[in-house]
Amino acid sequence: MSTQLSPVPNVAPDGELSTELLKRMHELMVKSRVLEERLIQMYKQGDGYFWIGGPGEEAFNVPLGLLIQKGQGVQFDYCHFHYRNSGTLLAMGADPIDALRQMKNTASDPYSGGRNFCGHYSLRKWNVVPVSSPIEVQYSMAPGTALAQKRAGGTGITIVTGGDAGTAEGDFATCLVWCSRPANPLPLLMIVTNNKWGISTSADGQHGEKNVSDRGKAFGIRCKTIDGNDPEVSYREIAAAMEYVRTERKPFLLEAVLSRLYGHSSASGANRALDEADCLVGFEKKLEQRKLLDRKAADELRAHYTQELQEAHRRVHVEPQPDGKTIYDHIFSTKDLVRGEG
Amino acid sequence: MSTQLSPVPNVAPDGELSTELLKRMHELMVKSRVLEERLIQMYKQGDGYFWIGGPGEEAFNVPLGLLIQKGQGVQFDYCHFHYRNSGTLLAMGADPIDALRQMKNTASDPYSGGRNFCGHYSLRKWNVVPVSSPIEVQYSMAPGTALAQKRAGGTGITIVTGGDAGTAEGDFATCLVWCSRPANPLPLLMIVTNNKWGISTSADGQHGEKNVSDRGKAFGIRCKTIDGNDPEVSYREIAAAMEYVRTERKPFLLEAVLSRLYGHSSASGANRALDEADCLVGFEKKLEQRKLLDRKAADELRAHYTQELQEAHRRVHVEPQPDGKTIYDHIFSTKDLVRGEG
Amino acid sequence: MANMVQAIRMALHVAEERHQVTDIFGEDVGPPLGGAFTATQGLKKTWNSPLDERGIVGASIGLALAGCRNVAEIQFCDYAFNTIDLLKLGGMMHWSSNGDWNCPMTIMTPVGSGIRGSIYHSHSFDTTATHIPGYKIAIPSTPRDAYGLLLSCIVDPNPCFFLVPKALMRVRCAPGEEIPGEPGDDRALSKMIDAPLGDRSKWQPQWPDTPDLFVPIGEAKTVRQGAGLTVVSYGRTLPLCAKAAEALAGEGVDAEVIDLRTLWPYDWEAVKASVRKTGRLLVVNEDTEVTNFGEHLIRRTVSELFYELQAAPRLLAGAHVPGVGLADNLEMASVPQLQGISQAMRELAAEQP
Amino acid sequence: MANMVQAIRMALHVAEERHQVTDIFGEDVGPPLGGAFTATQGLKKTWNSPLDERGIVGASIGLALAGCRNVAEIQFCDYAFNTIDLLKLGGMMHWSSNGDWNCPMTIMTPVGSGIRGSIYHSHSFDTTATHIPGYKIAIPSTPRDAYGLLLSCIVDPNPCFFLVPKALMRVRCAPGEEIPGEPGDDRALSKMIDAPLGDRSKWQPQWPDTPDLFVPIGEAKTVRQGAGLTVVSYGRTLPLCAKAAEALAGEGVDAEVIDLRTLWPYDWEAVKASVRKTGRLLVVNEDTEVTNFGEHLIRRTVSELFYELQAAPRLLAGAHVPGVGLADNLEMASVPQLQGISQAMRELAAEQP
Ligand SMILES: Cc1ncc(C[n+]2csc(CCOP(=O)(O)OP(=O)(O)O)c2C)c(N)n1
Ligand SMILES: Cc1ncc(C[n+]2csc(CCOP(=O)(O)OP(=O)(O)O)c2C)c(N)n1
Ligand SMILES: [Mg+2]
Ligand SMILES: [Mg+2]
Repeated sequence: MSTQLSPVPNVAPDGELSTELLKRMHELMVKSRVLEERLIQMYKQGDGYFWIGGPGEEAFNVPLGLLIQKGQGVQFDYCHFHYRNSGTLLAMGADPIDALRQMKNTASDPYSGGRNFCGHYSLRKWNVVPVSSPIEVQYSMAPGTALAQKRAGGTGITIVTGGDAGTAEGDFATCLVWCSRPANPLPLLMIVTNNKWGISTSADGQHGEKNVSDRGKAFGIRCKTIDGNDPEVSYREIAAAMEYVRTERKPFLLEAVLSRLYGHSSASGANRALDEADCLVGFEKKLEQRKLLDRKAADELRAHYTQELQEAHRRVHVEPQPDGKTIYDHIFSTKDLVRGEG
Repeated sequence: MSTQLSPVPNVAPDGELSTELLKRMHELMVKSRVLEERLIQMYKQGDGYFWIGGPGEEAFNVPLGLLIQKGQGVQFDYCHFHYRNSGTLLAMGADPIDALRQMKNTASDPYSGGRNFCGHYSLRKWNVVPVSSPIEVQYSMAPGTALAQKRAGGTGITIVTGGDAGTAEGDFATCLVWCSRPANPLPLLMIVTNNKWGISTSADGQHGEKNVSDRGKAFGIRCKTIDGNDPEVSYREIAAAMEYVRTERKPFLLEAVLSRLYGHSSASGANRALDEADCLVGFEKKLEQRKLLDRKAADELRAHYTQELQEAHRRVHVEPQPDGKTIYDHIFSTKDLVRGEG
Repeated sequence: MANMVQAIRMALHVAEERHQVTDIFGEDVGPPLGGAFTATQGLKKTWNSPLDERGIVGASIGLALAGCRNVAEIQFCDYAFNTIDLLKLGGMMHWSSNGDWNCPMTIMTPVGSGIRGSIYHSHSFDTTATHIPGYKIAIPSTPRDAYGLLLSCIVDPNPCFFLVPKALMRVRCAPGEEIPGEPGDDRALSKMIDAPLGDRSKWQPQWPDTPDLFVPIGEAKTVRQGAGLTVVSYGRTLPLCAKAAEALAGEGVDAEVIDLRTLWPYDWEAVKASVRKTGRLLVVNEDTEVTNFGEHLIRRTVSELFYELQAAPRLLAGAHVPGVGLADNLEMASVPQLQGISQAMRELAAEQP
Repeated sequence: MANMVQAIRMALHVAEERHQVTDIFGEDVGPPLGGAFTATQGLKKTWNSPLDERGIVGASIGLALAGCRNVAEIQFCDYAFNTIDLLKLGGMMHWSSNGDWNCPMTIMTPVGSGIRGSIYHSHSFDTTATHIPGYKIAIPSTPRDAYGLLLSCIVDPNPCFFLVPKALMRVRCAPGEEIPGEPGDDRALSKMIDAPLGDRSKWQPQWPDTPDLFVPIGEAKTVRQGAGLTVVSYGRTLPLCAKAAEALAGEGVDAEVIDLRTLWPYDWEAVKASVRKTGRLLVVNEDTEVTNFGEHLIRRTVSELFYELQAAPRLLAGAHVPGVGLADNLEMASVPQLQGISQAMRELAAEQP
């Protein structure tokens, strides 16, 4: 069941990231942007009923995925994600075609067998717990996996992600309360991706907090608000936060301010927002200035993945849908899978 | 429908309280202590199935009651209480015999007609919304009455009370979020009576916060933690907090640290806790030192109310119980009472 | 002719203009969106709440207790399941205070399947709502009923659930079923009250002059007379039952179809009279079938009309599975569809001891 | 002889010693109290949670996903109504992941009336629980069944509800119904496993050596054979049904009484066989009667056994009111009592077309 422990990069907040890492991040950001564009296209072509995802969040989600200790069981990181973490999954090594399968709700969709919306990942082999549509519930569940990890010892931690508007739900407070109990502080990295919107509702009128992350202070939880549109900042800050949580076995609340590039979801049209900063454009500009990337290479990279996903789409297009009779499958489990049975 | 506006006392935090006020507070504290003792006795004599109340909280609950703008409708204060506010009701002018009626669940119980537990007050004529057993739900409802008052203008405010352990429920966070929205801050006085216990569970292991009131800071809510065992401090601080909420039309979070003198409820025996400070003893000592009270007068006062409540008990003892057929009464209302019909 | 969303919008307009509604709120209910389904566009009393259903239900109760008639929206009923305790409290304000308080709020929420909403946008709420005492519960199947039932809920001094079948949001009035005062022409109405795409900051709706039309709570509507069997339904499945009945008439299956319209109180007299006539009852809804409100109707039927029944009463409802799956085949197999309804009607009509 | 609370405590001891239970938690579950009803005294894996039911259910799911068998207590089921969405999610972890994950948790909670718990300590949970797919649901009426059903829930790889009838907490095993290994003498057992009053910091329980006794989920128990009518019940009302049946035997009313014991899956074969024999069915529970699990049993009975019924099947359940009132008369009038049960049995036995 176990997978190799990926080394925990120990980067000081001001430390330089290697050229190789920067390039790896850039490639993954391109890859996940292209994936989202393909998913949106599928929706607009009627190859799927609903799209939701994370275009604009790549600068944060990709580093997050690279830093996760991927594997199964308490010695690895548990991931309680929401519906915008496709970049994280790709960085963890997921094959983008599987995202297309969930988009097209084919029987071959490895995350839900065509039962759930796109972006609703679930992979036991990597501790990715089923993403569910109800906002914020993952924050109430996360303390449970973190409790198991605290008891087990080691460096495995629990990571939970969600948006800014969702922090108004009681579950966010539940997570703050449960992970900071003096009786048993938990190795839990609480992440809030703040895109300043909840569907059509602007954050301005709704949040008395200056920073969402300020809410951790009263509980003695370490917290920080960072520029989630900068992949280098994101990588360093996530690494530092994880380092703290892994070694101190205490919680950390990290807020990343970032962009929402295609609106909330297909329900709001999934059209490109022109007033939002594009982290990919910004990062490429930097890399070009530093001579780590030239336009041509960047265009080729994009073309390469566009092509790859086009072919993937063609394949998925003809894959069979689940049969109606299967709705009764897997209501009850005969095996205790999470306890190592089969 | 409307009642006289009681004047809003404008006391500076360090202002002196008049002798008359101190004596009035003392008398009401004695009265409500004797009421609770009577209720406990009724329980122990089998004259009621369950006791819960506020003995030990008189130093805070009595001033609170004296400072409430009592009446019906948005120009008066709305009270979203929990089950320990008997001292507040007495200070507002409630007749203690009615508490005995609810304890004995007689048909004459004006708060619930014998349907609800003792201490579960409800009085529309004074804006006391029905107290319910589920912990913390009042914090989710309070913003609603405060919204109506904000719109109406004037000096009416909403007051919500609850315990320390209950702040772990999401509803407490809901109240913080809703009353501090930049779009519409609310005239809401959030009160937490911190007795350091949730039934048998000590606060130590459960609260990462140094003070519960710190949780208001992130939202820009004014907050303060005070000694709820001192009636003079309580009166001044409640008055100051109310003054702010009434005039600024903004929220305030007030935490009062105080004692639980007879344990959680009859479920835990309702026996006198010897390790808790008694606010009444402390206050009487002070008054005696200042020559505002002598032992004899204090004893007579106590004897007077003991006698009064003994007689009340005798009367209630023989009052009829509600008839079984009445369970179907008042499921639906034919009149819009809260909108002035009948 | 108005569709259901437009009908709801017009009712809310009338309510805020003439019936003292002070607040119409919930997630994305106010500008710029005006509701996930556009039901609250162009109104005056709308505002956007925090993303917090407990806060929404709590605020609705608080506003009601302060004498403010309000309509609180839960964006999808699927997201009301963390508020059942608060809903129960709202339903007992009058009862627990022994008649001292009342709670004039309306909880409006889209229900059911039909838009490929997958696991968490396809829930039904009829079973849950009918198990909470103290509420009046409406679930329209036509725009006109939506208009008239919503107004009845709003002026009622008691808490009400107004359940809106997602699948019927865009369905238009049948001829003769218009809302009095609305322009007959769809485009004309749309121009008047549908917000434009793009910038809406300057847009003002022009409301047609529609009357106070109150569809009484507790009154069912018989949408088709018949002597062969009684079909009781509501919401998304009602039009399917009516359609099936028309189609089967040719085969000599003569179904009486009743649109219950309100689930509490419900029109028992109408159901009873029909079952007395036909001796056969089929209840159709799309909530999961175990512990389902349709089973209450069947229980009451057998306890009062057992000896007048000519065949076993039936329930056709949603499959008892954790959710409605996204894929076409999965949704189709999970909740009643036209074919299954016709099949059940055929079988019941033909059933012989 | 053990009472139900002691039986639960012994089962939890066996579970933490031999069945890898890692966490038994909830409000006041750990020392010093050991549970509002003392069900968790003296155990090793207990701890006190924050006062937050959503956190309790969420942590239970999270622990289960991390492979930790756990028992999470909601102090009263009345306080689970703000967690229905989380409970639904727990029930669909396996299904929504298409079989990839499972969720081995047990939610334990006291249910029902009988202790003058007033409006918010008297709720039932059978209707709500049976409407949430993905759970196995147990509700014992004897200490031995409590012991055996709790162990079955704990070792099950699926989420389970273990509902404990408050009114039966202190009821002792009937002779012959003991838990193997427990001392026959009540005082002896109490000395071994009941925490002393006052300071408990040094107290250590002495656990009797009780075996792995698994009462299978899905198997009802016929507590009285009879040919005249079938009475299906569970929880608090079951012993009342059995008592009434004994008393009525003299009058020639020969009732078969079935203790359903588990509500999902439930033992349909046992119910069917009995109704086939008697032709008459009475279902008794104390949840409010509108959209009630008993109505599901009646619906299934009429859909499968209609032509074998000799009388209209009946439900005797709680009154459809917002809560159980505190006063004696109010509680008595709100939920089934011995007399009403006897009356219903008499009437059903005598009913002629
Ligand atoms: C409990 C719940 N309420 C409402 C919704 C509908 N909804 C889906 S996404 C969303 C906005 C979420 O905003 P935020 O938390 O900021 O995350 P973002 O989508 O902006 O990343 C809402 C209201 C939901 N899915 N769940
Ligand atoms: C939602 C809910 N959960 C659990 C309970 C059971 N209960 C009643 S009082 C109480 C402790 C409350 O502690 P705190 O909030 O500190 O108030 P206190 O009683 O100490 O004044 C608990 C757990 C309840 N009434 N409601
Ligand atoms: Mg957002
Ligand atoms: Mg306390």
